[in-house]
Amino acid sequence: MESLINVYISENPLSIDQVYQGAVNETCGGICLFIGTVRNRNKGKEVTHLDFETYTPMALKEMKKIAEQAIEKFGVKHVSIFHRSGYVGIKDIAVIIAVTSVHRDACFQACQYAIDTLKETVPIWKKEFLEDGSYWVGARP
Amino acid sequence: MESLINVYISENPLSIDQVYQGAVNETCGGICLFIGTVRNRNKGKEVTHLDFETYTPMALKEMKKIAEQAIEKFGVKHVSIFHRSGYVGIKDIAVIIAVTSVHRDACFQACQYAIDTLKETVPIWKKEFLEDGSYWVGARP
Amino acid sequence: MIHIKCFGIAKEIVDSELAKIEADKITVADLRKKMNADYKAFTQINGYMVAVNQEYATDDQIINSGDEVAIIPPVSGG
Amino acid sequence: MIHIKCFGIAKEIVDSELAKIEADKITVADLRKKMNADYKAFTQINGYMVAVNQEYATDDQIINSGDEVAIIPPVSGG
Repeated sequence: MESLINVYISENPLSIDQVYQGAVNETCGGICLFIGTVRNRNKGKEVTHLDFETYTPMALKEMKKIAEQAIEKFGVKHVSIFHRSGYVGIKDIAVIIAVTSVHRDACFQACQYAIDTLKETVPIWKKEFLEDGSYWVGARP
Repeated sequence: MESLINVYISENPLSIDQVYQGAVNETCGGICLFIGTVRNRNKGKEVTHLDFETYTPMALKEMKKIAEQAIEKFGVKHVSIFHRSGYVGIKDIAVIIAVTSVHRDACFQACQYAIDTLKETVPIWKKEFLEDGSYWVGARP
Repeated sequence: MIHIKCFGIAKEIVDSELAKIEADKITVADLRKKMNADYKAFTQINGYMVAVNQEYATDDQIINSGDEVAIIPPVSGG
Repeated sequence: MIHIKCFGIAKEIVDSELAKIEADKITVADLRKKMNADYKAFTQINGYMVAVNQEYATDDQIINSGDEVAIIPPVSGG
Protein backbone atom coordinates (compact mmCIF):
# COMPACT_ATOMS: atom_id res chain seq x y z
CA MET A 1 0.00 0.00 0.00
CA GLU A 2 1.60 3.25 -1.11
CA SER A 3 -0.65 5.83 0.53
CA LEU A 4 -3.74 6.19 2.64
CA ILE A 5 -5.78 7.79 -0.12
CA ASN A 6 -5.87 7.17 -3.87
CA VAL A 7 -8.21 9.13 -6.13
CA TYR A 8 -8.23 8.77 -9.87
CA ILE A 9 -10.31 9.68 -12.91
CA SER A 10 -9.59 7.92 -16.17
CA GLU A 11 -10.88 7.75 -19.73
CA ASN A 12 -9.67 4.15 -19.85
CA PRO A 13 -11.20 1.01 -18.30
CA LEU A 14 -10.68 0.77 -14.55
CA SER A 15 -8.71 -2.19 -13.21
CA ILE A 16 -10.04 -3.88 -10.08
CA ASP A 17 -6.65 -5.49 -9.61
CA GLN A 18 -4.89 -2.12 -9.67
CA VAL A 19 -7.30 -0.75 -7.07
CA TYR A 20 -6.92 -3.88 -4.94
CA GLN A 21 -3.11 -3.82 -5.04
CA GLY A 22 -3.20 -0.23 -3.81
CA ALA A 23 -5.63 -1.10 -1.01
CA VAL A 24 -4.33 -4.34 0.49
CA ASN A 25 -2.36 -3.93 3.71
CA GLU A 26 -0.71 -6.53 5.88
CA THR A 27 -1.88 -4.82 9.07
CA CYS A 28 -5.53 -5.01 7.95
CA GLY A 29 -7.95 -7.92 7.79
CA GLY A 30 -10.69 -6.63 5.52
CA ILE A 31 -11.21 -4.78 2.28
CA CYS A 32 -14.65 -3.73 1.09
CA LEU A 33 -14.89 -2.93 -2.60
CA PHE A 34 -17.88 -1.32 -4.28
CA ILE A 35 -17.97 -1.65 -8.05
CA GLY A 36 -20.58 0.35 -9.91
CA THR A 37 -21.41 -1.04 -13.35
CA VAL A 38 -23.65 0.22 -16.14
CA ARG A 39 -27.12 -1.34 -16.24
CA ASN A 40 -28.78 -2.18 -19.55
CA ARG A 41 -32.14 -0.78 -18.42
CA ASN A 42 -33.24 2.25 -16.41
CA LYS A 43 -36.80 3.30 -15.64
CA GLY A 44 -38.15 0.74 -18.09
CA LYS A 45 -36.03 1.85 -21.03
CA GLU A 46 -33.12 0.14 -22.71
CA VAL A 47 -29.82 1.91 -22.14
CA THR A 48 -27.16 1.68 -24.87
CA HIS A 49 -24.28 3.37 -23.02
CA LEU A 50 -23.34 6.26 -20.72
CA ASP A 51 -21.12 9.25 -21.18
CA PHE A 52 -19.49 10.78 -18.07
CA GLU A 53 -18.42 14.40 -18.06
CA THR A 54 -16.09 15.41 -15.22
CA TYR A 55 -14.85 18.70 -13.76
CA THR A 56 -11.67 16.78 -13.13
CA PRO A 57 -9.57 18.96 -10.77
CA MET A 58 -12.55 19.75 -8.54
CA ALA A 59 -13.85 16.17 -8.72
CA LEU A 60 -10.48 14.85 -7.52
CA LYS A 61 -10.52 17.37 -4.64
CA GLU A 62 -14.03 16.28 -3.62
CA MET A 63 -13.08 12.60 -3.88
CA LYS A 64 -10.08 13.29 -1.65
CA LYS A 65 -12.35 15.02 0.89
CA ILE A 66 -14.67 12.00 0.96
CA ALA A 67 -11.71 9.69 1.55
CA GLU A 68 -10.43 11.91 4.38
CA GLN A 69 -13.89 12.06 5.98
CA ALA A 70 -14.28 8.27 5.71
CA ILE A 71 -10.93 7.74 7.43
CA GLU A 72 -11.85 10.21 10.18
CA LYS A 73 -15.44 9.03 10.71
CA PHE A 74 -14.89 5.28 10.58
CA GLY A 75 -11.25 4.87 11.56
CA VAL A 76 -10.37 2.98 8.40
CA LYS A 77 -6.83 2.73 7.11
CA HIS A 78 -7.13 3.35 3.39
CA VAL A 79 -9.64 4.63 0.84
CA SER A 80 -9.35 4.47 -2.95
CA ILE A 81 -11.89 6.10 -5.26
CA PHE A 82 -11.55 5.52 -9.02
CA HIS A 83 -14.07 6.93 -11.54
CA ARG A 84 -14.38 6.66 -15.31
CA SER A 85 -14.90 9.57 -17.66
CA GLY A 86 -16.19 9.53 -21.22
CA TYR A 87 -17.96 6.63 -22.97
CA VAL A 88 -18.83 3.69 -20.72
CA GLY A 89 -20.61 0.66 -22.18
CA ILE A 90 -23.17 -1.69 -20.64
CA LYS A 91 -21.68 -3.91 -17.90
CA ASP A 92 -18.53 -1.77 -17.83
CA ILE A 93 -17.22 -0.33 -14.58
CA ALA A 94 -18.10 3.32 -13.87
CA VAL A 95 -16.67 3.53 -10.35
CA ILE A 96 -14.58 1.48 -7.92
CA ILE A 97 -14.28 2.28 -4.23
CA ALA A 98 -11.98 0.28 -1.96
CA VAL A 99 -11.77 0.67 1.81
CA THR A 100 -9.27 -1.18 3.96
CA SER A 101 -9.64 -1.54 7.72
CA VAL A 102 -8.29 -3.56 10.62
CA HIS A 103 -11.77 -4.92 11.41
CA ARG A 104 -14.50 -5.50 8.88
CA ASP A 105 -17.53 -3.50 10.08
CA ALA A 106 -15.72 -0.21 9.54
CA CYS A 107 -14.78 -0.98 5.94
CA PHE A 108 -18.41 -1.73 4.97
CA GLN A 109 -19.69 1.46 6.61
CA ALA A 110 -16.95 3.64 5.15
CA CYS A 111 -17.35 2.17 1.65
CA GLN A 112 -21.09 2.82 1.65
CA TYR A 113 -20.53 6.32 3.02
CA ALA A 114 -18.03 6.99 0.22
CA ILE A 115 -20.28 5.93 -2.65
CA ASP A 116 -23.34 7.66 -1.13
CA THR A 117 -21.40 10.91 -0.70
CA LEU A 118 -19.73 10.67 -4.12
CA LYS A 119 -23.17 10.62 -5.71
CA GLU A 120 -24.08 13.84 -3.84
CA THR A 121 -20.97 15.98 -4.02
CA VAL A 122 -18.48 15.01 -6.73
CA PRO A 123 -18.83 17.11 -9.92
CA ILE A 124 -19.34 14.30 -12.40
CA TRP A 125 -22.32 14.14 -14.76
CA LYS A 126 -23.83 11.10 -16.40
CA LYS A 127 -25.52 11.30 -19.77
CA GLU A 128 -27.64 8.26 -20.36
CA PHE A 129 -28.11 7.14 -23.97
CA LEU A 130 -31.33 5.28 -24.76
CA GLU A 131 -32.44 3.85 -28.07
CA ASP A 132 -34.57 6.94 -28.71
CA GLY A 133 -32.44 9.74 -27.30
CA SER A 134 -30.25 10.86 -24.44
CA TYR A 135 -30.49 12.97 -21.28
CA TRP A 136 -28.44 14.27 -18.36
CA VAL A 137 -29.41 12.14 -15.36
CA GLY A 138 -31.03 14.11 -12.53
CA ALA A 139 -30.83 17.48 -14.29
CA ARG A 140 -34.52 18.07 -14.94
CA PRO A 141 -37.65 17.68 -12.77
CA MET B 1 -23.13 -14.43 -14.93
CA GLU B 2 -23.65 -18.14 -14.98
CA SER B 3 -25.70 -18.73 -11.87
CA LEU B 4 -27.21 -16.96 -8.90
CA ILE B 5 -24.97 -18.66 -6.38
CA ASN B 6 -21.32 -19.71 -6.54
CA VAL B 7 -19.63 -21.38 -3.59
CA TYR B 8 -16.08 -22.65 -3.70
CA ILE B 9 -13.31 -23.89 -1.42
CA SER B 10 -9.80 -24.08 -2.81
CA GLU B 11 -6.28 -24.95 -1.70
CA ASN B 12 -5.01 -22.53 -4.34
CA PRO B 13 -4.95 -18.71 -4.29
CA LEU B 14 -8.35 -17.10 -4.87
CA SER B 15 -8.77 -14.87 -7.91
CA ILE B 16 -10.72 -11.64 -7.41
CA ASP B 17 -11.14 -11.43 -11.18
CA GLN B 18 -12.69 -14.90 -11.34
CA VAL B 19 -15.14 -14.00 -8.58
CA TYR B 20 -15.93 -10.66 -10.25
CA GLN B 21 -16.53 -12.23 -13.68
CA GLY B 22 -19.02 -14.62 -12.10
CA ALA B 23 -20.78 -11.79 -10.27
CA VAL B 24 -21.13 -8.99 -12.82
CA ASN B 25 -24.55 -8.73 -14.42
CA GLU B 26 -25.83 -6.30 -17.03
CA THR B 27 -29.17 -5.91 -15.25
CA CYS B 28 -27.44 -4.83 -12.01
CA GLY B 29 -25.75 -1.59 -11.05
CA GLY B 30 -23.71 -2.57 -8.03
CA ILE B 31 -21.37 -5.24 -6.75
CA CYS B 32 -20.08 -5.29 -3.19
CA LEU B 33 -17.01 -7.42 -2.61
CA PHE B 34 -15.57 -8.29 0.76
CA ILE B 35 -12.02 -9.57 0.71
CA GLY B 36 -10.63 -10.99 3.94
CA THR B 37 -6.84 -11.01 4.11
CA VAL B 38 -4.41 -12.34 6.67
CA ARG B 39 -3.11 -9.78 9.15
CA ASN B 40 0.51 -9.84 10.29
CA ARG B 41 -0.43 -9.23 13.93
CA ASN B 42 -3.24 -10.43 16.20
CA LYS B 43 -3.71 -9.58 19.87
CA GLY B 44 -0.28 -8.00 20.00
CA LYS B 45 1.60 -10.97 18.58
CA GLU B 46 3.27 -11.41 15.23
CA VAL B 47 1.49 -13.90 12.98
CA THR B 48 3.57 -15.88 10.49
CA HIS B 49 0.73 -17.59 8.58
CA LEU B 50 -2.63 -19.37 8.94
CA ASP B 51 -3.76 -22.86 8.20
CA PHE B 52 -7.43 -23.44 7.37
CA GLU B 53 -9.04 -26.81 7.92
CA THR B 54 -12.40 -27.34 6.23
CA TYR B 55 -15.20 -29.88 6.49
CA THR B 56 -15.60 -29.28 2.81
CA PRO B 57 -18.93 -30.88 1.82
CA MET B 58 -20.75 -29.43 4.84
CA ALA B 59 -18.97 -26.07 4.51
CA LEU B 60 -20.14 -25.79 0.90
CA LYS B 61 -23.70 -26.61 2.00
CA GLU B 62 -23.60 -23.94 4.71
CA MET B 63 -22.11 -21.42 2.28
CA LYS B 64 -24.94 -22.17 -0.16
CA LYS B 65 -27.50 -21.64 2.63
CA ILE B 66 -25.99 -18.25 3.45
CA ALA B 67 -26.17 -17.25 -0.21
CA GLU B 68 -29.81 -18.36 -0.43
CA GLN B 69 -30.70 -16.48 2.76
CA ALA B 70 -28.94 -13.34 1.53
CA ILE B 71 -30.89 -13.46 -1.74
CA GLU B 72 -34.17 -13.97 0.11
CA LYS B 73 -33.56 -11.40 2.88
CA PHE B 74 -32.10 -8.58 0.81
CA GLY B 75 -33.48 -9.21 -2.69
CA VAL B 76 -30.04 -9.35 -4.25
CA LYS B 77 -29.39 -11.05 -7.58
CA HIS B 78 -26.22 -13.02 -7.03
CA VAL B 79 -23.95 -14.19 -4.20
CA SER B 80 -20.50 -15.77 -4.53
CA ILE B 81 -18.58 -17.12 -1.54
CA PHE B 82 -15.01 -18.34 -2.07
CA HIS B 83 -12.82 -19.60 0.79
CA ARG B 84 -9.26 -20.83 0.99
CA SER B 85 -8.16 -24.02 2.69
CA GLY B 86 -4.68 -25.00 3.85
CA TYR B 87 -1.68 -22.69 4.23
CA VAL B 88 -2.43 -18.99 3.77
CA GLY B 89 0.36 -16.44 4.11
CA ILE B 90 0.33 -12.87 5.44
CA LYS B 91 -1.56 -10.45 3.14
CA ASP B 92 -3.00 -13.39 1.18
CA ILE B 93 -6.73 -13.71 0.60
CA ALA B 94 -8.62 -16.06 2.95
CA VAL B 95 -12.15 -15.31 1.72
CA ILE B 96 -13.93 -13.39 -1.04
CA ILE B 97 -17.64 -12.61 -0.98
CA ALA B 98 -19.33 -10.90 -3.92
CA VAL B 99 -22.94 -9.71 -3.94
CA THR B 100 -24.62 -8.23 -7.00
CA SER B 101 -27.82 -6.21 -6.83
CA VAL B 102 -29.91 -3.84 -8.91
CA HIS B 103 -29.50 -1.05 -6.33
CA ARG B 104 -26.51 -0.60 -4.10
CA ASP B 105 -27.82 -0.56 -0.52
CA ALA B 106 -28.89 -4.20 -0.76
CA CYS B 107 -25.51 -5.45 -1.92
CA PHE B 108 -23.71 -3.86 1.05
CA GLN B 109 -26.19 -5.29 3.55
CA ALA B 110 -26.18 -8.75 2.00
CA CYS B 111 -22.39 -8.87 1.74
CA GLN B 112 -21.97 -7.96 5.39
CA TYR B 113 -24.65 -10.48 6.36
CA ALA B 114 -22.82 -13.17 4.39
CA ILE B 115 -19.40 -12.63 6.00
CA ASP B 116 -20.91 -12.23 9.49
CA THR B 117 -22.88 -15.47 9.10
CA LEU B 118 -20.00 -17.37 7.51
CA LYS B 119 -17.93 -16.67 10.60
CA GLU B 120 -20.69 -18.17 12.77
CA THR B 121 -21.89 -21.21 10.86
CA VAL B 122 -19.50 -22.49 8.21
CA PRO B 123 -17.37 -25.44 9.42
CA ILE B 124 -13.94 -23.99 8.70
CA TRP B 125 -11.24 -23.70 11.33
CA LYS B 126 -8.33 -21.31 11.43
CA LYS B 127 -5.04 -22.26 13.06
CA GLU B 128 -2.94 -19.20 13.70
CA PHE B 129 0.83 -19.61 13.66
CA LEU B 130 2.82 -17.20 15.79
CA GLU B 131 6.56 -17.00 16.19
CA ASP B 132 6.34 -18.96 19.43
CA GLY B 133 3.62 -21.51 18.68
CA SER B 134 0.20 -22.05 17.16
CA TYR B 135 -3.43 -22.36 18.29
CA TRP B 136 -6.94 -22.98 16.96
CA VAL B 137 -8.67 -19.59 16.92
CA GLY B 138 -11.72 -19.38 19.21
CA ALA B 139 -11.44 -22.95 20.46
CA ARG B 140 -10.42 -22.29 24.07
CA PRO B 141 -11.70 -19.86 26.72
CA MET C 1 -14.71 39.87 -17.16
CA ILE C 2 -15.68 36.69 -15.31
CA HIS C 3 -15.43 33.37 -17.15
CA ILE C 4 -17.76 30.59 -16.07
CA LYS C 5 -17.12 26.93 -16.85
CA CYS C 6 -20.30 25.07 -17.80
CA PHE C 7 -20.78 21.30 -17.41
CA GLY C 8 -23.45 18.77 -18.28
CA ILE C 9 -26.82 20.33 -18.92
CA ALA C 10 -25.32 23.81 -18.24
CA LYS C 11 -23.02 23.37 -21.22
CA GLU C 12 -26.04 22.53 -23.36
CA ILE C 13 -28.03 25.52 -22.08
CA VAL C 14 -25.20 27.98 -22.71
CA ASP C 15 -24.22 26.05 -25.85
CA SER C 16 -20.59 26.48 -24.85
CA GLU C 17 -18.09 25.24 -22.28
CA LEU C 18 -17.63 28.82 -21.15
CA ALA C 19 -20.03 31.69 -20.33
CA LYS C 20 -18.91 35.24 -19.69
CA ILE C 21 -20.21 38.00 -17.42
CA GLU C 22 -19.08 41.61 -17.82
CA ALA C 23 -18.01 42.36 -14.25
CA ASP C 24 -14.88 42.56 -12.12
CA LYS C 25 -16.61 41.61 -8.89
CA ILE C 26 -19.98 39.95 -8.29
CA THR C 27 -21.66 37.88 -5.59
CA VAL C 28 -22.67 34.31 -6.32
CA ALA C 29 -26.32 35.38 -5.85
CA ASP C 30 -25.95 38.09 -8.50
CA LEU C 31 -24.16 35.72 -10.84
CA ARG C 32 -27.14 33.35 -10.56
CA LYS C 33 -29.57 36.21 -11.31
CA LYS C 34 -27.53 37.25 -14.33
CA MET C 35 -27.19 33.70 -15.69
CA ASN C 36 -30.89 32.94 -15.12
CA ALA C 37 -31.82 36.16 -16.94
CA ASP C 38 -29.44 35.51 -19.85
CA TYR C 39 -30.50 31.84 -20.16
CA LYS C 40 -34.09 31.22 -19.03
CA ALA C 41 -33.55 27.46 -19.30
CA PHE C 42 -31.52 27.57 -16.05
CA THR C 43 -34.78 28.20 -14.17
CA GLN C 44 -36.25 24.99 -15.58
CA ILE C 45 -33.62 22.57 -14.31
CA ASN C 46 -33.21 21.08 -10.81
CA GLY C 47 -31.09 24.03 -9.70
CA TYR C 48 -27.31 24.28 -9.74
CA MET C 49 -24.43 25.03 -7.42
CA VAL C 50 -21.68 27.52 -8.14
CA ALA C 51 -18.06 26.58 -7.51
CA VAL C 52 -15.38 29.22 -7.00
CA ASN C 53 -11.78 28.09 -7.29
CA GLN C 54 -12.92 24.48 -7.25
CA GLU C 55 -14.90 24.75 -4.00
CA TYR C 56 -18.68 24.92 -3.60
CA ALA C 57 -19.61 28.56 -2.90
CA THR C 58 -22.39 30.15 -0.84
CA ASP C 59 -24.71 32.81 -2.30
CA ASP C 60 -23.04 35.68 -0.40
CA GLN C 61 -19.55 34.78 -1.57
CA ILE C 62 -17.82 37.37 -3.75
CA ILE C 63 -16.33 36.35 -7.08
CA ASN C 64 -13.43 38.38 -8.42
CA SER C 65 -12.25 38.56 -11.99
CA GLY C 66 -9.59 35.86 -12.34
CA ASP C 67 -11.35 33.38 -10.02
CA GLU C 68 -12.10 29.97 -11.51
CA VAL C 69 -15.90 29.84 -11.59
CA ALA C 70 -18.09 26.90 -12.57
CA ILE C 71 -21.79 26.11 -12.78
CA ILE C 72 -22.42 22.72 -11.21
CA PRO C 73 -25.79 21.26 -12.21
CA PRO C 74 -27.07 18.28 -10.14
CA VAL C 75 -24.23 15.77 -10.08
CA SER C 76 -24.82 12.18 -11.16
CA GLY C 77 -21.56 10.29 -10.88
CA GLY C 78 -21.16 6.75 -9.62
CA MET D 1 -20.28 -48.73 15.33
CA ILE D 2 -20.56 -44.99 14.87
CA HIS D 3 -17.66 -43.13 13.25
CA ILE D 4 -17.15 -39.50 14.20
CA LYS D 5 -15.15 -37.07 12.08
CA CYS D 6 -13.03 -34.71 14.15
CA PHE D 7 -11.86 -31.29 13.00
CA GLY D 8 -9.62 -28.55 14.33
CA ILE D 9 -9.05 -28.81 18.06
CA ALA D 10 -11.26 -31.94 18.18
CA LYS D 11 -8.80 -33.72 15.91
CA GLU D 12 -6.00 -32.76 18.30
CA ILE D 13 -7.96 -33.92 21.37
CA VAL D 14 -8.83 -37.28 19.83
CA ASP D 15 -5.41 -37.42 18.16
CA SER D 16 -7.12 -38.75 15.04
CA GLU D 17 -9.41 -37.61 12.24
CA LEU D 18 -11.90 -40.24 13.34
CA ALA D 19 -13.32 -41.30 16.72
CA LYS D 20 -15.47 -44.39 17.22
CA ILE D 21 -18.37 -45.20 19.54
CA GLU D 22 -19.58 -48.75 20.06
CA ALA D 23 -23.30 -48.26 19.39
CA ASP D 24 -25.86 -48.74 16.63
CA LYS D 25 -28.11 -45.91 17.79
CA ILE D 26 -27.42 -43.01 20.14
CA THR D 27 -28.75 -39.53 20.78
CA VAL D 28 -26.56 -36.52 20.18
CA ALA D 29 -26.74 -35.78 23.92
CA ASP D 30 -25.45 -39.26 24.76
CA LEU D 31 -22.74 -39.01 22.14
CA ARG D 32 -21.56 -35.80 23.83
CA LYS D 33 -21.55 -37.55 27.24
CA LYS D 34 -19.57 -40.44 25.85
CA MET D 35 -17.03 -38.25 24.06
CA ASN D 36 -16.61 -35.96 27.07
CA ALA D 37 -16.03 -39.01 29.28
CA ASP D 38 -13.58 -40.61 26.86
CA TYR D 39 -11.71 -37.33 26.27
CA LYS D 40 -11.87 -34.96 29.26
CA ALA D 41 -10.27 -32.20 27.18
CA PHE D 42 -13.60 -31.72 25.38
CA THR D 43 -14.97 -30.18 28.58
CA GLN D 44 -12.19 -27.58 28.57
CA ILE D 45 -12.86 -26.07 25.15
CA ASN D 46 -15.54 -23.52 24.14
CA GLY D 47 -18.07 -26.27 23.45
CA TYR D 48 -18.80 -27.97 20.14
CA MET D 49 -21.69 -28.71 17.83
CA VAL D 50 -22.47 -32.12 16.40
CA ALA D 51 -23.33 -32.48 12.72
CA VAL D 52 -25.27 -35.45 11.42
CA ASN D 53 -25.20 -36.05 7.68
CA GLN D 54 -23.63 -32.62 7.18
CA GLU D 55 -26.34 -30.71 9.07
CA TYR D 56 -26.11 -29.23 12.58
CA ALA D 57 -27.99 -31.54 14.96
CA THR D 58 -29.97 -30.89 18.14
CA ASP D 59 -29.27 -32.80 21.37
CA ASP D 60 -32.39 -34.99 21.08
CA GLN D 61 -31.60 -36.09 17.53
CA ILE D 62 -30.92 -39.81 17.07
CA ILE D 63 -27.77 -40.95 15.30
CA ASN D 64 -27.86 -44.31 13.55
CA SER D 65 -24.92 -46.42 12.57
CA GLY D 66 -24.02 -45.38 9.01
CA ASP D 67 -24.85 -41.70 9.55
CA GLU D 68 -22.07 -39.25 8.78
CA VAL D 69 -21.26 -37.71 12.18
CA ALA D 70 -18.87 -34.86 12.91
CA ILE D 71 -17.72 -32.88 15.92
CA ILE D 72 -17.71 -29.19 15.06
CA PRO D 73 -15.66 -27.11 17.49
CA PRO D 74 -16.17 -23.31 17.39
CA VAL D 75 -15.75 -22.33 13.74
CA SER D 76 -13.28 -19.61 12.77
CA GLY D 77 -13.41 -19.20 9.02
CA GLY D 78 -13.27 -15.91 7.13
